[in-house]
Amino acid sequence: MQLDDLYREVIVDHYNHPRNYGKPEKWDILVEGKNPVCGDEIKIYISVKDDIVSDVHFEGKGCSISIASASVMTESLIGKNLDEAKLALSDFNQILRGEACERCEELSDTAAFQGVTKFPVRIKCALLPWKTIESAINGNGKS
Amino acid sequence: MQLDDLYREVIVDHYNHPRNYGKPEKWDILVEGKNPVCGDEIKIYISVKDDIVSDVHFEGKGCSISIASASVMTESLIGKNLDEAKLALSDFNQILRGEACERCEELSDTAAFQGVTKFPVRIKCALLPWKTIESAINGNGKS
Amino acid sequence: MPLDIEKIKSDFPIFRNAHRNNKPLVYLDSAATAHKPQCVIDAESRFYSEDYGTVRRGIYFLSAMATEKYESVRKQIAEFIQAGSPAEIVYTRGATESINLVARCYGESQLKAGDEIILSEFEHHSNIVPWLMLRDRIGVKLVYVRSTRDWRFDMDDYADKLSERTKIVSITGMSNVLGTMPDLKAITALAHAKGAKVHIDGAQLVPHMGINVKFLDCDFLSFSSHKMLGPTGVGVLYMKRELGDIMSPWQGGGDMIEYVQFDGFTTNELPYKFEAGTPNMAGVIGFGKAIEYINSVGLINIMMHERETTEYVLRRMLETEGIQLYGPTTAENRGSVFSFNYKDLHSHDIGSMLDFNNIAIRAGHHCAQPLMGKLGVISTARASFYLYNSKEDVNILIDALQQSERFLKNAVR
Amino acid sequence: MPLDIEKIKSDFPIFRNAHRNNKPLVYLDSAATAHKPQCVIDAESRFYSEDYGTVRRGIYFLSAMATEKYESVRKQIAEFIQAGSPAEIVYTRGATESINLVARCYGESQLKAGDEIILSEFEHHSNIVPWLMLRDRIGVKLVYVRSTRDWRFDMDDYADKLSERTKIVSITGMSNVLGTMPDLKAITALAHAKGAKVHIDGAQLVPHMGINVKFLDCDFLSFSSHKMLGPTGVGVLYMKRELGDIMSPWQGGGDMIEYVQFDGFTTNELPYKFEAGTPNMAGVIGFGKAIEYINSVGLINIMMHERETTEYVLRRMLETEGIQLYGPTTAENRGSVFSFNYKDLHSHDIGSMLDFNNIAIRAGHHCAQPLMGKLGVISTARASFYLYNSKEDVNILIDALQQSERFLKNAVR
Ligand SMILES: Cc1ncc(COP(=O)(O)O)c(C=O)c1O
Ligand SMILES: Cc1ncc(COP(=O)(O)O)c(C=O)c1O
Repeated sequence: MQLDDLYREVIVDHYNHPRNYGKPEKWDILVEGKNPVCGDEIKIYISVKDDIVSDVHFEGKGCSISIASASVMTESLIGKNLDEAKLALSDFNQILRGEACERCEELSDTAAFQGVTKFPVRIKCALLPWKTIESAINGNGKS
Repeated sequence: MQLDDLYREVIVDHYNHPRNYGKPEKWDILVEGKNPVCGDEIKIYISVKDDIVSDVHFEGKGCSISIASASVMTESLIGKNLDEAKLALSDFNQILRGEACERCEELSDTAAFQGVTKFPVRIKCALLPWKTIESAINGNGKS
Repeated sequence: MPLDIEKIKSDFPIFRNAHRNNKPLVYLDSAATAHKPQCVIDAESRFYSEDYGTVRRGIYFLSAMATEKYESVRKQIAEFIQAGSPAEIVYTRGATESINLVARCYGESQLKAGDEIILSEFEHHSNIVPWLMLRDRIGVKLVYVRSTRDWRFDMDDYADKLSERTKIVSITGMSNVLGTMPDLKAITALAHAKGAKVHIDGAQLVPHMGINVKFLDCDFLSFSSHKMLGPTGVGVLYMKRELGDIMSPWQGGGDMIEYVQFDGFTTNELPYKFEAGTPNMAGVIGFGKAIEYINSVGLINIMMHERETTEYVLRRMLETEGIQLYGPTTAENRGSVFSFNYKDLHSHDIGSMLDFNNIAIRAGHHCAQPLMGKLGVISTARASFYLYNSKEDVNILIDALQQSERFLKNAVR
Repeated sequence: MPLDIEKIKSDFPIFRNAHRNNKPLVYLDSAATAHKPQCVIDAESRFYSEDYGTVRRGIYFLSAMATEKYESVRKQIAEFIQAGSPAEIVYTRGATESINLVARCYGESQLKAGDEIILSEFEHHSNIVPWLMLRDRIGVKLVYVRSTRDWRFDMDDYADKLSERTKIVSITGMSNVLGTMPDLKAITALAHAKGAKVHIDGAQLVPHMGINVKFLDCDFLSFSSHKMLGPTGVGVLYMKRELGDIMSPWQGGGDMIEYVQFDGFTTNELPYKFEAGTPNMAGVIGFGKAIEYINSVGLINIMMHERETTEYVLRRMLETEGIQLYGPTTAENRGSVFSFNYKDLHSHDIGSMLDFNNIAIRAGHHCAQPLMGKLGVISTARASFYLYNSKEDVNILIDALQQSERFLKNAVR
């Protein structure tokens, strides 16, 4: 077990330079999530155009893993239609359960989170953004 | 540790032939005691004349140790005045605490209970009659 | 497969160590508590020596490992009793705490004055007093199902007493005094037909027969680790998930909460909602090993062995003059626990006499005073058997009994 | 006498066994749970292997021996905290259960709507949530004493808030987040002058400083075995005898009763009134050994060692650029537990980075969410020390912290 397993280069990069961070001027759906164990909080702003996720931004407090995970998530979802987004979500859950994932080559930034599975306490950190957006993808967000 | 320590000849004798057993025709004080752990029950009938314990009888259900203890107690108390009875009570408590007792030679039947101290669960059995009569000696019995 | 008792005994260090007066230990009090195989003892020591850390809270290796082990036992337990999910398994101190939890957290939040709770006359104090306390607080009514004349659970009486007012039926799976095993499947089905919930006191049943909560469809189940080869201070409450959700929380404190503010709190998800404070981690891990050991011997083999023991004990006790046996006299639906008296000896004297032969039995009311009243005695002697007991143990018991009476009665004559 | 840390470490097998990546374990989470010396581990194993039997109930040798050992630990505990009698010592699962017991059994039976309970802002969830639950049930009011700006207990604010309405004051002896130690003697005296009872949450205090309940004259005291070198699943509630007598019982079941009938029961004498069901016998016996170990090292030596450690940690933390320490910055009336953050790293990242160096610290809200709010953070890292920690451990911590930041921040730049 190596520290590098947890802090892959990709993760450290996204943590130090989070993509799509901050509150956008407008959005269609806002979802919020919390992790009571460490007090982390996240807000995710989603825009949808013609059934395509046209934009995702996020704000919040969190550890490197949850920030990086959110950052990677925004990049991975933008441009996807609803079905593709659902697929990405289930892929990520699969990776975090430590299961093999066929599409992982394609999702290279997402795949970097594989190492997190060796650190059970941190899995929740990585999942927070994805758990939070789940309701929006299933249509329960408030706009 | 020998079984004989618990079942001294004196004890077995008193158990098989309890002295002063049964309800007398009249009495001055009646006290009742119970041991919730084993369900044992005892009734003690006491007569007092000119500040002397003139008679003690008992009835009840109990194991050999508590029956023998009650039997020995009746014999030991009859004829004593109040102060002597209190002394006998404290002697018995002393013996059951496993402490040395100067007067033990005199109280030979009482002293047979020394062996009970090696069997902590049975101490309560031996003490039941004496605990029960305590209140009467202190003047709280109902007549 | 018949059990190799010598082999099994050798797994339990107590049988090597507890000789007295040159006599090996004949342990006939497993209904009170069971002895531990070496692997259980070692599991606890190893946990403390190599892997110890707090569960659920820490971010470091020891804590993560401890959490994993601790939670994996929950899965083991769920499988052992066929629960739907580990979330339905709550760790407690023992069966007693489990029953109190149901009475408090389900009883207080879901029942109201006038509602009825059905118990049997066989119940252990731990399955009576919590309900009496609930009655004293909210005014429910306790109704007791009679026993039949051959000391079975009276199904007709139960059917009569069951009504729309019945909200909880709480019944022992096996009497710790008489060995009686009520028909839990039928009891549960009848209760459900009236809309009542069913709690099973599995303290005696589960160690000896296991249980299948899915098959029975019971709503709650309580049992203790220490009676099934595991460490002390650990018990289980199984509850159906949807019931756990509506119940009020048990104790307040760390881990059972989601958020706490100075003026309010929200509860954690199941099963943590009912687990406040640092738990008995080492005990739980040892309990996992105990279940593993039972599985490796094979529950079915244990059951068959105890069935044989039961038949043998019944035969010997019924044929021995002077033994007064209480409880069912046939082995059907009966556990290997036997209450008896011998001639006119007091149970305490029997206990002490046998103890001198290094035979450990129980004497007293067995935490079932109301049942003693029904039996018309103030106390009984009780011998109970488990996987490590042989037929030879039965013979030693009966022989020693007969000697005892001679000793106590003839000594001075 | 200064402690020989190498010698002490060698008493704890975990330090021999938990090396990782060739690095020895630096355990800085004793405020969560402490490790166990070999003698404690052995005491439990030996009990199971040689002397195991149920307590209080059996008439045979093993049971009598077990009872004697189990009850002798009660005497040891009474002496350790200077209680008047073993009857004032109730065994629980841990501090959390102890506090719940007070809130339920004293709170529900003696308090009424409108009565006030005073807590501090430093309290652990386990000393908040039980009182919130009591409030929700009977309508008492919770009042929190502020902390001063240097994170001490604000005596003035306390004196202001204390009134005839105050019925219970429940205060931690040592904050598990900040190390703050309120003046318990003064707090108790003031409370008693108003007729309020005082409960001390000694979970952190007792393992490190001991306590003298006679001197303090507090009414209740809670603490846990597992934080003071003992087994998991054992705790203590000390209560003044006359309070124990008027409180309602806790759980119902075996041993807490005197008589049970189908329609009522009477309770046993203290302390058994509060101890239903088969207890954690092995845990209690191990706890006795832990107290023996602490006594043999000498509580005063442990205190002096921790005082030195505290001074050293404070110096190092305050001089190290980027460490933000929360809590008192002087060693007076302060325990050796230190919450901090480092630069802009999240506490979880600090925890993981240190874990890679086999340094175990805690990260999160430490079961004190309300206090986190006061500190204005969502979480902190926390290092806590005990008798087996050396100054070298402090140096390793600070060095590793500094490396961590370089790793996480510079890795990609
Ligand atoms: C039938 C029954 N129920 C409940 C209990 C209580 O179990 P425990 O003492 O482990 O809490 C026992 C054992 O004493 C029992 O035999
Ligand atoms: C101050 C304080 N109170 C109470 C507790 C609860 O102790 P336990 O988890 O052992 O019940 C703790 C420890 O977690 C604590 O630090």
